[in-house]
Amino acid sequence: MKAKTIVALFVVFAVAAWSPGAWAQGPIKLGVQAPQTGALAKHGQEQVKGIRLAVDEFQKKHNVQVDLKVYDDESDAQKAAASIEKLAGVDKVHAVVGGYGSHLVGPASEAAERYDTPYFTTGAVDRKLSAKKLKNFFRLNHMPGYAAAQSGAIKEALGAKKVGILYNSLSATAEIAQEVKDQLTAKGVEVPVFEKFEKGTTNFKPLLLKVKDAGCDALLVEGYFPDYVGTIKDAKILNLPVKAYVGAWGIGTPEFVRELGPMSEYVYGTSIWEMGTAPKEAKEEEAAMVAAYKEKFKEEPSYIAMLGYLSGKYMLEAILKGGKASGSYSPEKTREALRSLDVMSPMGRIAFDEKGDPKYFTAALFQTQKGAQVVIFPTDRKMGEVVYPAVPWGAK
Amino acid sequence: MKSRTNGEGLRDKVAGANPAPVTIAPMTQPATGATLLEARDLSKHFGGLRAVASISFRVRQGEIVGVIGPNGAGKTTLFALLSGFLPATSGEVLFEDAPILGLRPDTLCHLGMARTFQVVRPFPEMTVFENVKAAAVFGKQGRRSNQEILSDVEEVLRATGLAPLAGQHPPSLSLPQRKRLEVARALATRPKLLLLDEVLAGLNPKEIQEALPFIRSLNEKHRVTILMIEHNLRAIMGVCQRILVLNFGQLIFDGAPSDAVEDARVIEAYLGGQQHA
Amino acid sequence: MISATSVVQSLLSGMAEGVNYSLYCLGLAFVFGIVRIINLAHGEFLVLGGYIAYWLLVKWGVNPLLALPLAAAMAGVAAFVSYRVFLQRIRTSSELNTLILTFGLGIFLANLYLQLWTADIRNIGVDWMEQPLSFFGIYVSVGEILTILISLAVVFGLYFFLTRSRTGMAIRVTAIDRDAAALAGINVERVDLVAFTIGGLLAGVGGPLLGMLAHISPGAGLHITVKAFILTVLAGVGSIPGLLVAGMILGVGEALTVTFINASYRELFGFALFIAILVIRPSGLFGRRL
Amino acid sequence: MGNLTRAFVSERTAGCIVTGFVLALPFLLSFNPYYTSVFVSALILGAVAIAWNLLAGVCGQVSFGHAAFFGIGAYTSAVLVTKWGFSPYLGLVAGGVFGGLGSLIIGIPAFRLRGPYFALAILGFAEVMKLLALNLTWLTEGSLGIMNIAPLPPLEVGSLKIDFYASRTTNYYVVALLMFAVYLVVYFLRRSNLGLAMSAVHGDDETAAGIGVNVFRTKAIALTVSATCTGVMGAFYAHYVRFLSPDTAFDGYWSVMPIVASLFGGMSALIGPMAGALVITGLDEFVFKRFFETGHKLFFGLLLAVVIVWAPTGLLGNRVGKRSEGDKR
Repeated sequence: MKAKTIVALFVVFAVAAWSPGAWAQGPIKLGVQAPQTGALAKHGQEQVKGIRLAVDEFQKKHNVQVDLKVYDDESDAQKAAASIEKLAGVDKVHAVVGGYGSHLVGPASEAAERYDTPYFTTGAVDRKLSAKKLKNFFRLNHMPGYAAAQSGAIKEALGAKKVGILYNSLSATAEIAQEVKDQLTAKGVEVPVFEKFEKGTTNFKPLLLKVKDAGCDALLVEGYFPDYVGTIKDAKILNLPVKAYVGAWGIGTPEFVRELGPMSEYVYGTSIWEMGTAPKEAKEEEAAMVAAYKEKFKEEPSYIAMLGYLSGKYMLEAILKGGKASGSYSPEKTREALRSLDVMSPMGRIAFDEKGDPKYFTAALFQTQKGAQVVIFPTDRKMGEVVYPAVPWGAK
Repeated sequence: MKSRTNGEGLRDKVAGANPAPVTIAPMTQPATGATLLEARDLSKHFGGLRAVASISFRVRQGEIVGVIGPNGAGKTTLFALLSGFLPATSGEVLFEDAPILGLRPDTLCHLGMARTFQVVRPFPEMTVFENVKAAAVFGKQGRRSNQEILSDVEEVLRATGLAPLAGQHPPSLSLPQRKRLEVARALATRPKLLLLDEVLAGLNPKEIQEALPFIRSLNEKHRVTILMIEHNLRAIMGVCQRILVLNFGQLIFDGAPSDAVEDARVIEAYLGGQQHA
Repeated sequence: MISATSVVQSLLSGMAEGVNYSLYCLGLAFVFGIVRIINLAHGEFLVLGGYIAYWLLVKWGVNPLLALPLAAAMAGVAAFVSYRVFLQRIRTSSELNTLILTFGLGIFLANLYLQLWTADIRNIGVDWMEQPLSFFGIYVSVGEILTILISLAVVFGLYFFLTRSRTGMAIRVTAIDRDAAALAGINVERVDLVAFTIGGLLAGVGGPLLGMLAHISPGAGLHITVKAFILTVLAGVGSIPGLLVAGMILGVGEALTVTFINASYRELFGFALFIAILVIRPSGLFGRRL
Repeated sequence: MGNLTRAFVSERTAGCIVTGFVLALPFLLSFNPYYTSVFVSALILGAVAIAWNLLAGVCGQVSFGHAAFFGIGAYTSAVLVTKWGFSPYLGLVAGGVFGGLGSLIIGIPAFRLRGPYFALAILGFAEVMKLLALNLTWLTEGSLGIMNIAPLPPLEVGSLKIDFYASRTTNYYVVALLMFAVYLVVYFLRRSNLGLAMSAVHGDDETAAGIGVNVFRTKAIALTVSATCTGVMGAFYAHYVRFLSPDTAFDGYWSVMPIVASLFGGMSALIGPMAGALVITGLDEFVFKRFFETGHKLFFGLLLAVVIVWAPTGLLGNRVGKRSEGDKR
């Protein structure tokens, strides 16, 4: 009896000593630095929505409380770095997710490194970011994956001979434009028109006329939403005789289809994820995320939201895993957990190399058909047949 | 540059301040009657309007010359041309026998020409003291010690009766005080030639009575040559040795004040001007 | 390499863009010329007009002929309220203060739109307006022709309002000589209010057109304000027909820069022209008073 | 002389208060790195605002384009340090020199313009510089921007090593030092004869010319000194944020916010712009952001409008400005 009691007490103590050890770590503190106001507000807001969803799910699943701190970097580099100071230096978060725009993520990731805080971004594709080999830097997507999808599809799926590239002078679009041009030229595709325009351009006709006069088969616009709207509207007026219209990112989204209506049809775009593009292994996860997102925010998730969601999810899992293994949420363990990650996600296989770049990241090229994104490249993720030649302004 | 002390304090009668030794302009040359300023065929057109039409005259050293004429006769334009504030359309201006057209106002000031504005233009955010000090510092080229500058400023302030107001800002001064500040500032640049643009306008008869001896004293004691625009004919008769009469941009009379009132063209200009007005 | 048709087409597109530029900046130029306020919230009034039109046209399917005046009216109301609540109280202080005030107002409005209507980019797409027409190999759309007509109508409407109507005369007299106008019995305070409100109305007309030709977003205003600035100086303060010419010079210059040189020098052209005009002819190309 | 010294007494008092506050601030914030870094930005802004106010408040020439000089300074230092291996400390100096030289390029043609036209010419210049930074890719890396700009190298004073990479507090004190240097330059310049000439030009440039002031030279000196100080701050920014793109270096923020800070704090006092920068930053950070995660800018805009209506001469303008006037009476 006594022995039993002692054993029982011992067990209780042991449990108390061990399991509250895990509990004693208290809630996981996750920081988010993302633009909520300013030029990039739109993307930052979607990103945060995805992250919030991930936090909800994680809390339910593991019954671990997550303290989420969201700081607006106001689309400003100084504020981005300052947000990290606040998250890592004051709130002592265990890790940071978010970040949109290479010019904001650059200073922010530097700051995170100073505080030895894992930093996981989904909105910065600039090569120079990982070239610094920061040990706390991780990202889900990077530039070469986008460029490969575009150049590959243009050469193989469309078979275009001449391509006109127009690109926004902003950092990410300028970089991808250069990369795609190099890849295309290497594949023997001509790029007679390669021009940079300023953000805020509204009259695209003179540029499009150059594409027309050069006799391009495909028009590739490396830009952002307003640039697609402008080029497509002007191309329609000019009845631009190209066979395909390819955009970089942020094209073919639900918002895009909503705003452009029939003129969103047949556009190609690179995507990391669109509804239905998840590999077999992750179909379930995809459906669950979309359903939960719709439930929570009353709208369809964009790929930015999905990326935010995934970054939040993997980061939290990594913190927890690292914490479980060692008994405390240390940055080192979190990094280890992230580096050992190798999973199939709705956006494909995810694992990181030593620079924090995603090892298996390739974007897919889709075509908008009847308002839906149909992946047409790479062939192994293909969802349907390409409609070629076809341009949005030809649609009725 | 050396300054000379003048024992007399005539201007103190105007200012009503304590008599004191005064240092103002240097007298590089005595009033020999040599030509100080000469205009030759000076013209200024604004579009089709000939504001100043081919005017020629001389001002000799030591003179007080008045410029009169009906409104719009071109008096102020003439001043602006002489002092470099407006470019002339044609003609020539010589100051101490050197051509000065096209020189900037600050260069002219350094050469020894200072002007006042019809509508007073003090620096509103600077005190009276600073207003005058700025003129003392920049009116002449070459470095001078702070001591020299300050004593100059204090002399000018005392001479113009502004000493008690040194710490005030111009907006708080009365009009006669501001007019005096305008003159004080011009004086502090230690000019050889002073262009006064209606310094008496807006003053009451008593104030004018006080101002006239002051102007005369500038001329007599400090040998500053004066060219002054004035509306008040009585004042100008009393103080000027010679007058120029302008009408429609033309010089219609150049001679002694007493002759002017007899001159047919001058009478016609004033009466005619009134009839059309 | 560049075909003659393309050069003509590019030229035309520049002219069309230029006419719209004139409309976008009309309100700012007008207010600057009359009330002497550089309204840094001008772009935000324009964007407000755009959002109102977006809701009416796209969401509720209201007839454009009704939606456009309504959008303009709302922007006019916003300008009226801004003036009565804020600007009126500091008319006597320095020009700089009105600048900061309108700048603050602009920030406030842009962020208000962000809160009200999210950061989404909106496109006012009306199908029949987007249909292209072809003349001898040159393409234009119905919407382009329409926006040009509206722009011209507004510019000339304003011109005739200022030169023919009683209120217009009062406004012009006030612009030329405030004190004289007050002496002549004109209530200059009221003229300021009216002029500022008209400035808002004019901006409000531009918004829907911007939404049709390009797109609108909460932060789109600042860019418009800067462009409007350039044009106002280019044209010369107070010259309303001059704005049309200046707009066209800018629009055509930008288009031809792209056609013959490179798209990256498009903006540079505008600013270089701006500085050159300022330095060579500070009163602008048509720097006469109204 | 007595009049002049007396005129500055209350300015000096205000200066002492602000100085004390700036020095004590990191302690008040208990070295919280976030707040410290927020106030590093505030002090950069404050220094630029003081420099801007030399041109506008003292000499009467309002500029809408100080971003031009800020960006030139930032890029000069960044390029020299990253491409040619200069010391960042030398970069600060070079940033100032080039900022000053750049100002002459636009100043010489623009000085004959008056009021808003001068202001707009500088604005145009800022845009041109930004577009050049965007297009001169061989020098500036174009829109990709310059990353990994070296921080200020650590200073070793005896056994004490002052590090500028990790510590925000050292950066704070460096920027405070720079700001006070800018303040002292402006302070002594205003007290000198040149300052007298600037005040005269501010009052009425024609009359100033009439009393022998070389108006062009006076304006040129005011602009060059103002731009040099701004350029130094730009160079510091480059090494502090360690990333530069045309959009951030030539951001309209650097043109507009110095004006806002100056007006907010009061242009009649030299320390006013500095105080304005601190107050604006403090309010935005400690008040508005507390209540609204995303909508805080809205209050910021409204606050600007309200303060301008309520106190058109700025926060310190009413006190320091008026007091010093009273002193002189």
